[in-house]
Amino acid sequence: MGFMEKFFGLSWGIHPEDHKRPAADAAVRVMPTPERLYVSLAQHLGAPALPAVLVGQKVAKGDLLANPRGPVSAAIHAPTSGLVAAIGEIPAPHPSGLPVLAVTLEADGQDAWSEALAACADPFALPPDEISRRVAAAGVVGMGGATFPSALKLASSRKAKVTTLIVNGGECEPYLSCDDRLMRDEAGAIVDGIRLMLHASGAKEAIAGIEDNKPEAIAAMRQAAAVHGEVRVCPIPARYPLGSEKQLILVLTGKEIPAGRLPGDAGVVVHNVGTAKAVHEALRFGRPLVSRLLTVNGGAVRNPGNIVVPVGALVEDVLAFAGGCATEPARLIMGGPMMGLSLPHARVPVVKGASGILALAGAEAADHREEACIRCVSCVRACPMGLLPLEMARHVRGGDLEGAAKLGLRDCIACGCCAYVCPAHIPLVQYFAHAKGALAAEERARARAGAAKKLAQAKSERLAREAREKAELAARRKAEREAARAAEAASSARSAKSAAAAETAAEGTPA
Amino acid sequence: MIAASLSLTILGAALGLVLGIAGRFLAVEANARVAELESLLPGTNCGQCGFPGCSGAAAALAEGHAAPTCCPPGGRAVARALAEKLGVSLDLSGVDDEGPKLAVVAEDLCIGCCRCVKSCPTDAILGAPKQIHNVLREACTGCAACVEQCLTEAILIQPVPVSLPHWVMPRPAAA
Amino acid sequence: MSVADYRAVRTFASPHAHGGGEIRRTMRRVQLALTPATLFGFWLYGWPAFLLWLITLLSVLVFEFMSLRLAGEKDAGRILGDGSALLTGWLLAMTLPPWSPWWVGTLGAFIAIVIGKQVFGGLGQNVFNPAMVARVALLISFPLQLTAWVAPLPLASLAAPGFIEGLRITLGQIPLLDAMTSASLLGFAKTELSRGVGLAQALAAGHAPQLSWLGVRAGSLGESSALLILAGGVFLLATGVIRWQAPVGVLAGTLVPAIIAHAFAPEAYLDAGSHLLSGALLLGAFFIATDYVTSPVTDLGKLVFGLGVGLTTWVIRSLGGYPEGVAFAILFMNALTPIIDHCVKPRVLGRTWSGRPVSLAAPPDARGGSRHGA
Amino acid sequence: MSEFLLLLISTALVNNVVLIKFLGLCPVMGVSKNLDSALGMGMATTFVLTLAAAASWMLEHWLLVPLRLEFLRILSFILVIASVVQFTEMFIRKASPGLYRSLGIYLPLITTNCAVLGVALLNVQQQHSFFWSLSYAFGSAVGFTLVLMIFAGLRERIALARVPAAFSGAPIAFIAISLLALAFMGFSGLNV
Repeated sequence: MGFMEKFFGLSWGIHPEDHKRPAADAAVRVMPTPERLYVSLAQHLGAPALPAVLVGQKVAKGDLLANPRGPVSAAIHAPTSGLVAAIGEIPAPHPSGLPVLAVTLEADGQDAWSEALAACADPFALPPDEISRRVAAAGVVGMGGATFPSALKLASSRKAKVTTLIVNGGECEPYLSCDDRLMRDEAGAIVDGIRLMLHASGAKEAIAGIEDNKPEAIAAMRQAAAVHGEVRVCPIPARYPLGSEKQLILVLTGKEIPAGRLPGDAGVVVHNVGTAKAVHEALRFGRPLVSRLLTVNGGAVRNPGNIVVPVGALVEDVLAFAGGCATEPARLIMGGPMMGLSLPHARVPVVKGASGILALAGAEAADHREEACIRCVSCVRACPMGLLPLEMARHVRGGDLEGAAKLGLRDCIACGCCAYVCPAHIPLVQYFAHAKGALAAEERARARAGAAKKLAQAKSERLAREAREKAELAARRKAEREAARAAEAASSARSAKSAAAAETAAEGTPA
Repeated sequence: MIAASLSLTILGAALGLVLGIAGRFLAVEANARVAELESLLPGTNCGQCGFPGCSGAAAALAEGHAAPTCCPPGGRAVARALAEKLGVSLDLSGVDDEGPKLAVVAEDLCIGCCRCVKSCPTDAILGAPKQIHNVLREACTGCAACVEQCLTEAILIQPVPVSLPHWVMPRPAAA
Repeated sequence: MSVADYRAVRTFASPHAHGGGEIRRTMRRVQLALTPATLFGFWLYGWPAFLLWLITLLSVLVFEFMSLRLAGEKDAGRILGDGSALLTGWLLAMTLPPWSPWWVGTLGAFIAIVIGKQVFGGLGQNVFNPAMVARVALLISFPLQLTAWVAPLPLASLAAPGFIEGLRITLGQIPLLDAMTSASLLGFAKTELSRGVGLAQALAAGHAPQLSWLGVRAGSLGESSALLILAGGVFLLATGVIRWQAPVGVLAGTLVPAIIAHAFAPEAYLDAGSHLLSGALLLGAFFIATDYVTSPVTDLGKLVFGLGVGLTTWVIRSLGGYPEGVAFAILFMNALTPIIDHCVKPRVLGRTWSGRPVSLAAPPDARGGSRHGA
Repeated sequence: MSEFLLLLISTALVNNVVLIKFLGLCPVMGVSKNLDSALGMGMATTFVLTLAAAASWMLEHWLLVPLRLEFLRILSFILVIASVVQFTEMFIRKASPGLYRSLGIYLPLITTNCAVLGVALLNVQQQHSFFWSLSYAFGSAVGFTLVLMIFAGLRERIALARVPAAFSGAPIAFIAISLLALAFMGFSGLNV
């Protein structure tokens, strides 16, 4: 295989300790629905969904809670049956701890599926657009963490005439094993989902890239895909960040996606194995995405493993179900240790994109106590994008955000390789995240200023127009007045004349 | 003596002639710069810089009477753009840019006099006589032109509240 | 234990894992790699060499500590522990004549740490290699002391100074006798050439210092044993502390012109072996040109940097006024490093070398193979 | 040809106009904040230096010497240099407004750049022929540009370094250029 040599010719990426094993081998547990669920309305990339229920309304499991708003958005469904207790702000599963709008569900304990769900015996008979529509109706989003609405991706890949569907079974983040577990346990469902996505996107073949540290998953997927020629399982070397879209495409197809373009432009589209499973569920059983398999792991967790969790369950409850914590966690993370979000506290809800909940014990959690950069260029060698992290951080540190942008800040995928290898413990990703945020804020300010300038111009034009109109009006009035006066004068003159005439006449008449 | 003065005079005259001709051919019109500078300013004519409107500020900048940091609503972004256009180095330490600002009407104080509505350069204040006025978030630039107009001091300039998509990761604390 | 009490103490940015690399470990490894050549130097030049080394290292630590304190650093002790200052002092000591008086080491330490490093802001902020700054400043200020080489007097030999005598030499109480001093090969060749004596005749005359890989010859404290320095360099390469580009560049940059020039005019130009085995070329190639802080960031840049150092060294040695040019060459290329970094950047994935997005039509191999350059 | 090359190396590296002769320090300190404007300044100075050397040679040999007006040398040289600089300024302003702005006050100040007058006077003093004068001026200008570029690169790095407050700005720039001069001293005595 040509791409293998190409891969080994490259030197980017890192080999972190994976910490996957005890958790990956444990059987999947299903978490019972907790009493209250907090279903966030911003669980996907794009605009938050618009609530479609009222407080006090009774819903069944799988009923629509919120409609997508705008072109990039996704529907949200009830993870269990019960009562809508509130629609309001709750802390978001995000480092900032800022509020997010959410629907609070009070579970009735029945967990009864909605009657309205339509199963489909032969979804391959459906036209591709119908499949995309149903996937959209089921609120499926990318399960790898990016949470891009999947239906949109399927429809646009059809438009872009995509030929290859890449299924991401890389799961290169340490600690996480939910995709591994899913592939081992439900390879058949995944392969079915892949074939449905092939049908919907119009791609000819599917390549499932699975890292070679998951031999069981590779075997299971190979077995499930054996009867379907269009689905190929392709082991890839275990290396972080191979699960990243651009890197995965490069390794599997040798194609390099141009900066600022989408994989679709190169005839490729990437979906996660979890998404394939969700598509399968949506099409075969009409079931929307209301729960997900996630990994609970980390040194502080007493009983690590993979758990099926309803969307909206609190992290606190999930950890408690997993057996609680053996020690005080030093850090709570949603997602993997490389790119996951640190949580402000445990009372935040699980969202569709949460691939893991990690409670790291003291020694595991990297504490970036920054020392001076010695320019050892470990970060340059680790960077999968070919950037110069040390130079970018130096510019951000010095306040020169534009300089950092010129060095390629916008190409950074925030994979964290640089900060992972940095011997000076510099929080490089934090520098970049800060700079990206600050640049975006500047961009917004510029757009705002442009809009304000237009408004100000509009106002001054309006004022000028009003003044002109007023002047014109005044002039017209004046003209009218004068005309009136002139007329009056004329008439008065006339009347005076006539009066005079009358007078003279009167005078003429003998008194 | 005569040779000395004569030769220097001729030399000077000749060089002056050459430069005069070159100046004719290589002339650059100066007015374009004022327009360029004005296009970088917010254009709201709020007057916080102390010059008569943004065009006045642009003229002052072009003549070097104003510093690139003269525009408070523009913040660092405008200051940087101006400095780049002017080709001067910039000391941003004097600019207090606490992020975008917004005018907020205190509803219990507003008497609905409509004075602020007229003063707003971007028509961002909605209101009818005798009714509580409201500020359109999207259109308000936080220029504070309305604050002085208000008789009851009901208008406050506040930072735009941070929302989740607009959150900026804090800079790492200095080592 | 409940996680309900958990509160993040601050905003943690990803990644939440770390590979465990440490600056001090890197510094330790370099020091370890220097050890064999240093011990050999002690044996070769006796107690004065050891005392000079000790004084230089102690001075370096004192100056570093004082500078950090003056800069308002509260945790100066911890920063001192990263070993970077120690390494600077060590490298400086390696390049000094072994019987130099104590003040050469102390003054050198002051120049290296204070002027070469701390005024720029400390570790990682300097643009010139501190040890080389000190070495060059000393050479220009005190040419006599800095070229007073001694013939090797191994510790075991009868003529070797004892500890007390060594101490007195280092303290400057015993002036170096002419009989003890000996020219380094490069210095000798330069003097002979300037006297109009051809090299073949000069080197055949018998009083030329002998060259061997083992390095029993006159020279600086740590530069004499080519074999041990090479071993240290290979150790650093094997542990991944340094990359091959800079050392190979330096060696190629000096040896290739040396071979060519020697082939055309053996009378006027030394052969490649003399260039390699005499002076600080190997030390410079493996330990100084590979300094992270003052060399370019990309592999291609490091190669260019190395070639520049090598070529400049050869030019200064063969054509210039100084017999040895490694230190000057390194300072010169240090100065060029920002420009090299400006010109040589890695290719960003999805972009061409010039920074535009790649086109989809061309296959990736047509755009120049591996992403990280040479 | 090879003589010309040797002269170039000797004037650019060995007898560098800035680091060894200490001429033209004002623009070196002033226009070395970033690489692009340093390159622009270097090119402008190269142009002025070469042209002024040619003009002053003609002035010296065709006017001052025949008329025995050597005492007017400095005066008339300054006159010529000033006109060349004025011309360059007009040209740059027209051709590259961005460069014109980034060079700022330092562009007209090339007039008082002692390297320009110094090289013209050295040419006279050392009785160079016309082409030798040109080459000498060009070599010096290349050396000037080289130092300006190197120094600009260094300053771009130092600008973002954590230099202690007492040393930031001009002090650290002077320290850096002194260390650069140390490096250039290695070329002294280069036999070319």
